[in-house]
Amino acid sequence: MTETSLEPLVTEVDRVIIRFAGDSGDGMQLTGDRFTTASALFGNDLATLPEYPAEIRAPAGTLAGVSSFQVHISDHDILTPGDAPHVLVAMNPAALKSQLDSVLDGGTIIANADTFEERNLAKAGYAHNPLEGDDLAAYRVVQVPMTSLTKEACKDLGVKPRDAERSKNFFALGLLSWMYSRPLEPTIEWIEAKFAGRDLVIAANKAAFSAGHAYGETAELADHRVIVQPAELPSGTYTNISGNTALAWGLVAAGHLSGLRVFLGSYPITPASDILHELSKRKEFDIATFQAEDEIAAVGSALGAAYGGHLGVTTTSGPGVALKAETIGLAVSLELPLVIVNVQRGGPSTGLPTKTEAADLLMALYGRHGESPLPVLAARTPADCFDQAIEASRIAIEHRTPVMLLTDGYLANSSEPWLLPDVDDLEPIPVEFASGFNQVDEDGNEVFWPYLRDEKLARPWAIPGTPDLMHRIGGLEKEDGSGSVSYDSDNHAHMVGIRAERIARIPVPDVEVTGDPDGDLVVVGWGSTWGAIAGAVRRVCGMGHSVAHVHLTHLNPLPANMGEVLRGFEKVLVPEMNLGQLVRLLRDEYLVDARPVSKVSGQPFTAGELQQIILGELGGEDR
Amino acid sequence: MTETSLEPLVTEVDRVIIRFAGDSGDGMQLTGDRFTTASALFGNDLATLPEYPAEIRAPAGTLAGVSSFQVHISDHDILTPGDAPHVLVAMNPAALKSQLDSVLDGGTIIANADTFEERNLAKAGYAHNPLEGDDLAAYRVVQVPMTSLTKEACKDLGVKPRDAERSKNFFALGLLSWMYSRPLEPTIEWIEAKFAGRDLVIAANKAAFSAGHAYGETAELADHRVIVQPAELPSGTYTNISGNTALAWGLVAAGHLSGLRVFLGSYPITPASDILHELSKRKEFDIATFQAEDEIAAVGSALGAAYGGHLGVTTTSGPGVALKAETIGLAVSLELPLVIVNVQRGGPSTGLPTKTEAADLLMALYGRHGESPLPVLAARTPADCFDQAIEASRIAIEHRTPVMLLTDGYLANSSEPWLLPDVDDLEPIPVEFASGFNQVDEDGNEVFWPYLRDEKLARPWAIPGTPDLMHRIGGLEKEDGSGSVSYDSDNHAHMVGIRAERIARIPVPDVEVTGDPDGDLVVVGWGSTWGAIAGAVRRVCGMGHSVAHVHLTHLNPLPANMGEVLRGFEKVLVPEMNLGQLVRLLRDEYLVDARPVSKVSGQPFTAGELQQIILGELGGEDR
Amino acid sequence: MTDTLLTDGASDEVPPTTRADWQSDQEVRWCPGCGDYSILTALQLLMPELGARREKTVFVSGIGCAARFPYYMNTYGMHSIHGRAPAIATGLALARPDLDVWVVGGDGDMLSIGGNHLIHALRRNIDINILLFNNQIYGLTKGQFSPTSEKGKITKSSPVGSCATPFNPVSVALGAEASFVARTHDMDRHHMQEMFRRSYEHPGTSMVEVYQNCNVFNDGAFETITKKAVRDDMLIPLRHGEPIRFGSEGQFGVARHDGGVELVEVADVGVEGLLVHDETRPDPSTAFALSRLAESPDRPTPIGVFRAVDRGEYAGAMNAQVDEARAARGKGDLHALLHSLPTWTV
Amino acid sequence: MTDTLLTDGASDEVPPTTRADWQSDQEVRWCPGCGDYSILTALQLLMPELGARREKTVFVSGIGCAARFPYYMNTYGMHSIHGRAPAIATGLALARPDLDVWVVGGDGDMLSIGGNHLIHALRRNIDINILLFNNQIYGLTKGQFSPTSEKGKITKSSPVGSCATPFNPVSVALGAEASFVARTHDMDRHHMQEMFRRSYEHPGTSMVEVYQNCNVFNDGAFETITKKAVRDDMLIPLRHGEPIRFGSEGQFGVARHDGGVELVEVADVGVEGLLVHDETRPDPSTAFALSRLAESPDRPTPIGVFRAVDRGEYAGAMNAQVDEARAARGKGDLHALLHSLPTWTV
Ligand SMILES: Cc1ncc(C[n+]2csc(CCOP(=O)(O)OP(=O)(O)O)c2C)c(N)n1
Ligand SMILES: Cc1ncc(C[n+]2csc(CCOP(=O)(O)OP(=O)(O)O)c2C)c(N)n1
Ligand code: SF4
Ligand code: SF4
Ligand SMILES: [Mg+2]
Ligand SMILES: [Mg+2]
Repeated sequence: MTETSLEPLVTEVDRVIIRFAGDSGDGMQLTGDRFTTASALFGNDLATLPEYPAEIRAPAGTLAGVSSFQVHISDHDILTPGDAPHVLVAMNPAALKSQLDSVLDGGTIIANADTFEERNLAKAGYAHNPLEGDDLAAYRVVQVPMTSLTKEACKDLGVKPRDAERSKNFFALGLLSWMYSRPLEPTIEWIEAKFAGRDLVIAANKAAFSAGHAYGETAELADHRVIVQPAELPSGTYTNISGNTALAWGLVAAGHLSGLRVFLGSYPITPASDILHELSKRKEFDIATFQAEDEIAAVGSALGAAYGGHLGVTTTSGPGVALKAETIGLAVSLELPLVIVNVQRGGPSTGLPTKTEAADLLMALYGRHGESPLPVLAARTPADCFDQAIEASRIAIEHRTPVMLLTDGYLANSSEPWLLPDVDDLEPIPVEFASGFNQVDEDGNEVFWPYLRDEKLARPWAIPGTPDLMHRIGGLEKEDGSGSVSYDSDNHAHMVGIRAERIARIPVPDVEVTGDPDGDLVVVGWGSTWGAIAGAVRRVCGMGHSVAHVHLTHLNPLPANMGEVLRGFEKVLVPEMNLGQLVRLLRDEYLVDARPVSKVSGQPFTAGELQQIILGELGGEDR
Repeated sequence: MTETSLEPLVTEVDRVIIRFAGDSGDGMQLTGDRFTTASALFGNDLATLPEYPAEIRAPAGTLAGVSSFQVHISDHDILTPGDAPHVLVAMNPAALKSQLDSVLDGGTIIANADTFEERNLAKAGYAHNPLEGDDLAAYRVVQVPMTSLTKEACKDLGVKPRDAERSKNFFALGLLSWMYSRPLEPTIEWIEAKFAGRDLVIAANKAAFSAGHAYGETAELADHRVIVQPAELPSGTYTNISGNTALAWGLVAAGHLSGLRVFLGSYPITPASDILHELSKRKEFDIATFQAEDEIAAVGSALGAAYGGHLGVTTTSGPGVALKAETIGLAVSLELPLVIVNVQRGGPSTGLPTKTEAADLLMALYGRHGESPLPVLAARTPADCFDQAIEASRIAIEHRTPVMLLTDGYLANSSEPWLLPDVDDLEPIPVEFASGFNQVDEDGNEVFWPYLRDEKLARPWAIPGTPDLMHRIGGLEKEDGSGSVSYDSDNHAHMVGIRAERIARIPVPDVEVTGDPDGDLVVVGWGSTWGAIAGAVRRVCGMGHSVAHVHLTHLNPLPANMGEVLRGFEKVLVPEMNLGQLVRLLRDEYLVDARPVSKVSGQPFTAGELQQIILGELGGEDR
Repeated sequence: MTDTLLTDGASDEVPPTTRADWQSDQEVRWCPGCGDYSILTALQLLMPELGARREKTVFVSGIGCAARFPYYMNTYGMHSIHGRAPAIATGLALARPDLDVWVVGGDGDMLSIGGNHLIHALRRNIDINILLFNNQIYGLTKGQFSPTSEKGKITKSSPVGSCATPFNPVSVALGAEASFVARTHDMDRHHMQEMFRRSYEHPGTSMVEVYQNCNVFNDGAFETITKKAVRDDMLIPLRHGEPIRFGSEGQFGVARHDGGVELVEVADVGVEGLLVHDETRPDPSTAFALSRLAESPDRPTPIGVFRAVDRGEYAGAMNAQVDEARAARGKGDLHALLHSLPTWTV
Repeated sequence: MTDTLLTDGASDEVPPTTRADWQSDQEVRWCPGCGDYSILTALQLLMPELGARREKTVFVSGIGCAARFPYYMNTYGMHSIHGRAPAIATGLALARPDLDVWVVGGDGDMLSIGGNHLIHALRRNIDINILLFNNQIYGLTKGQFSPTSEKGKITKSSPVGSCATPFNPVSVALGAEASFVARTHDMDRHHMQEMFRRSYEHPGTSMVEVYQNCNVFNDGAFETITKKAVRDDMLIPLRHGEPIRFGSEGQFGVARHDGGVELVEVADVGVEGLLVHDETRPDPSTAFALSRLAESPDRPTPIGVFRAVDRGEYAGAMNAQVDEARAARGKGDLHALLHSLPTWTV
């Protein structure tokens, strides 16, 4: 597959990347979301990338206030929200200024011309109007007076002009829907449902939407009309899902599969809060959500619930994980099931809270005092968050251990079509609570030993309320077996070893080598870089090069075949949204000269960037 | 130097290892301490190893209640508190039972015979009296009815028999003082000073002490009398110092050398509390100590004080560091000086709070979210805690960064003779507060940029109260230079890089290779393993083998010559009191096949253990 | 489903137990003479009387001498980490309203590092019983001042005296919307048991402050009020519905004064002049005033239940939301959830 | 030594400033209409009147919308991490008693994650001025309930209503031994300024609760009491030394009742029957009772200074210990310290 040139824009293309950008108040996330849904229903494959400012409402019209939503639609399966957008919808000068750099040369810019007036230009830092003059000579510029056309469309509805203005994003949506032949029904139905009871709003939005669509048809935009055919995807039913929603649903599914109540102890933090919000709405699934006073209490309450026999979960982002470290260490010592979700964001400290980054891997592995190993997983795509939430829960329950699941801000908020699984095909998670004595003491009495281990080296999950099994656990070192507090040296050495061993022994699937396994170069990734790496490798292989791709979902323990796989390549490249963390692990574990490719800019990798890097690595072709 | 055999015990030996053991209430720490001081004043080189239970007062007479103190005295310089004790003083059956395993075959056991009666034997889990029969055939057993002799010695003093009994540790001390020809004066003076005002106590303790001494002379113990001559140490004035005291004094010195007030924000935790206690007594050195409500407030207050221009310090142990992680991340982002001391203890979780371990290295390096690098140092001996406290403060102040200083429970409580430095020889720590504008803005106005960097890439330390320099800092990403909040991608990438670079650039001294640099094997260590490794390497080299020793004080950044040094050896062994943490770092950084030697039993390595391991590594000799 | 496994305490008869049934096999490891012993005894003796079930009882604690408590009870127990017991107990009690969840901790554990969890637990009113062993010192770490140590206290970390005003735990609790607050002391088993029973019976979070002697690091801290010889004149028992009166001869009492309360002689004001104690006043102001009567616990000090109001327990409300959701929308259907956003079929 | 570098505010004349001097060059980034704007304006206008020095003034905050405050003041400032501002300010104020240290934070920042630091700061009484912007919601994270949200509140994280009883911040503070507690609201610049001035002048920790409107996620939370039209009848100004009286005609008042206080009509009880407000009562019980007058801030609610007592500031005491040590033992001599344990010479 090669880069699609949009010069000139032809009637049928295999894919298109559109970015909607405007002021935070302009409703760009909603517009992008609707366009995405319509495209999904139309049958395209797609991927999205929403971005918004850290402020709730940054000052209107400023660069800081720009909110954007990128969507990539195609007639074949795609892996990322795309590199440079083919089309930029700029609702104001600030949107144009902040996004222009990313637009593909020769791409199209659709600007809301009404907003390119003095005040807004000044706020965006433009000395003159870029729509006039040669600034945008490299692009195809379409100026549409969206605000006034929207007002015009609404003028007979009894809507106040100021209110009418608010519907201008639906004008843009209508226009784009015409350009890309999106179905109109879903959006109209959605407007009616969403604003039910607010008739004027419904009327205005529908009027604006139709007006936008009509504008495309009537104005001289004919040569902008493009068709992206539905993609040939595996057959089945699809929905468009974001990572946070998928993760929440994965937890619902884990509750369903285990038969346990899910107890979520959480404290709001961007970009993880939506998992809390989603689960709070799902009480009928026997889900309890508890908003704690802080992250320490959040994980503490989840641990308490786990002790009580529930599926204890806590969701947060980096700063929250830092705060939870001591309690997670307790969970390691207690050997109780617990799922900790870290939706990573830009750091250190408060950093870039609304941007993505994946720099918490080493913290996940090593961020606790003492030797306190735990399994670490990472999801690769929005939909994969569903699977990994189940996998994390399964490991936690089966092995009685806290498990850390890593996602990131990009996965959390972006979306992709998800081939819905058949619920009956999901594998149940067996739960066995201890129910009776498991040992005979010196005097021949039956007793219960809370640290007597099974073949997986897991101890019994003996929940309060069970007759006869009364026992005490705690963070002090305990004698293996009996669980009594023990300060004995040999026992401590033994227990430290057992805790390491039982995690190391957790079975994880071997890694697969994709791309071309016969070359010298392998690109190894984890987490959300999967799409960009897979895309880049696909492109490079398409160009005739031999490059392999290995993706790690399990970061601890590592797959058994990983060392062998790595040693089959001369060069190992590890792209990460950090300064090189997995690469440290690989070097340390396998003594291979893996080299980091870092991007720490709050943005995910694009396939194009990685393509260039891989090509450079292969010897400089195509640079 | 070879292992001294004590069979038969001769009149002059080059070194002896004595362990005092008894019930927590028996005053063993004090006895050991006094014996140590007397030995120090006598001129021996020495090293000590105190151990006590986690309970304040574990039940009297039980194994859990045993408290012990090991002291190694010698006529030459030594590196550790010794492997197996030559002499065990057992004040009760529990002490004998719990400590016997460690005593050297053929060693001497001095037992307080009075306590070997039914109740105490039962409490210790002895079915019969081990002093009778063959149990102790491998040892030279000296039974002394210490309790009754002490009571007897006190009977005319008007001391109640129960009170008199309490002085029995001084009887033991007197006896040992006779056996090893320790000077008596220092102890007598100390008794008088310590119990000033409590005349009966003074009288009883002195009487017991004399009685013990006399007993040695009059009883048939003549063949137990031993002399360990003073050691030939570098000339100068010495004091016997524990790691915690040395560390506290190092902080006092750092305040003195920088001219800054030291502000210690701390929350009590074993084994770090004594640093807080010691500094609380040193107010005249312009030291403020603040006991905060928790560890987070402790580090927060230290950071606040640092912002205000003081030398901000926080002291804690593992669980406390876990709690401080988020605030340390803020300090990384603020680029302010801060010293964080972690006196490591057995983990995970509450673990073995009174025992030693060194399993927090990876947490020190990676235990925060996002990319948040900071310098990490570790002290090697009790006295070295003084030097490293100064070094940590120097780096923090000069480079405006939080610095993590690692010690451990063993260093904290054990002691060694310390050749006192001349205060005037200590290098001053230059402090420069920003005092004026440092930039001109677009309009030609002078302004202050809080993130304008010097040649070390450190930003100005501009403390509140300074006219004109008003500025705002915070945990959000900021524009390099101006320090304004910035969500810009390129700036973030730049800042993440700068934060890494400025730590990586901190100059640290090259490592030295000791032992025999010409062999194939190098033993690499950090922290308190120094003594045991150095001792083992010395012994093995003494046996004619070629083994090198490299010790790392700076764990981040690593010394520039480290890679080259390591690559000069075929085998790299890394003994650590954890499951292998430095070894991960070395493998990762240098791709050398370094291998771990782990001991995680709450006890420091002994030189003997390492000697065996090294010999094994060299091909199995002497195993 | 947890329900299937567990006996439902409500339906069965509770088998009678004795003190021995409540004693675990662990050796008790407090210092000889520590006040913690008498609290333990009081509770172990009380449990059979309460008709509690061992397997339905859980003790959760943080770290400290007091926090060793769970090891000694033959129940379920968790000795967690410093300060976090109320948070962990919160999760447990929310998850398992069928259990009796007790929290035990020291003044450092509960009011220093754990202060926030304590006040939030009180505000939420989840059904847990919190026993705060106040010895005005950090015992386990060998004697530093605590948030209840008196100003000027000389300890290892305050060699010339601490500079901080202490908390009054009862005032803190009342300021945090506590629905049940009581105080007792380790020298009076009967009174302790009465308070523990009330705490056990209270629906919602209950906090009992227990004055506890640490004979090693803060010996005699409460001696001036709890010693047998002075007790009658120094402890002011609060009894619901009765005028607040004390003294060996009942000669003293408590009356309202200037918005607070003050000590009076009954001879001066008459019994009618005394404040009649009412634990159940919806307004906590009088309870608060009573908590201020003794500036520090070396003057005449009220003990007993300061406040006991029923204001809706949290776990019940939370679990009711789950039940209501299921009643309204039926048991969740995973298939339907996955198909709840727009879908399309290829 | 820091002293040499710093101007000593006490000795020099303070140069007069204007509002503009206190405005930083940063664009203010709250939502249009947010109550935070009026608080900022009130303070920026007040600063010149207080005669404060910009370089001696520091604003420390945590995270939240409110916590953006320091960026907008042309003073020293630190936007720290969520909940920790009181702890950081504590260190700063202990280190530098010459500074005016202000802490700004939201109800989540200060009472949820930061609750413990807040109550300990109040208890210790270090000279910091804490402004708690209470909008009864988490603004920055886009609308979850906070510890001051009313029970039953419907938010993103409580779609069928929160189950928790809220804190009353004034009660919490009084329970935590606060020496100064006041309340004001974002609709009355003059009153805000009066409270901020009092907070500034108070020696010790002062807390001012500011009812603040979050027009995006919790619009109108305090409308029923702060709207101009109803304000006279719904806000009860506390004025030291005056009978507590309010209403457009002064027709209402507050009187003592059953240990608490209650609303009365002046016509019924007469002015003599009204409670005369005394901020300086050593016993906080009346202040506490006043904090309970309105069960929630949609009924007649007291504003003003609830309590202002001088009970010894912490930093002064702590620094005096250093001075005393130096007076008694002389400036520390490092050489002597190193030789203070037994030494021997080789
Ligand atoms: C995170 C953490 N910080 C500090 C400690 C050390 N520590 C253990 S118990 C304790 C305080 C004990 O005092 P209190 O809670 O009053 O209990 P007491 O021993 O007096 O019963 C402290 C500071 C710890 N274990 N964990
Ligand atoms: C450790 C941590 N946890 C959570 C967050 C996310 N967070 C930021 S502000 C905030 C609460 C905001 O509410 P409030 O303090 O009331 O301030 P407001 O925005 O309403 O002014 C939260 C939960 C964070 N930044 N850091
Ligand atoms: S130290 Fe004090 S509180 Fe702890 S066990 Fe001993 S006497 Fe009890
Ligand atoms: S979200 Fe609310 S509190 Fe935050 S800036 Fe907007 S209006 Fe103000
Ligand atoms: Mg205590
Ligand atoms: Mg708020």
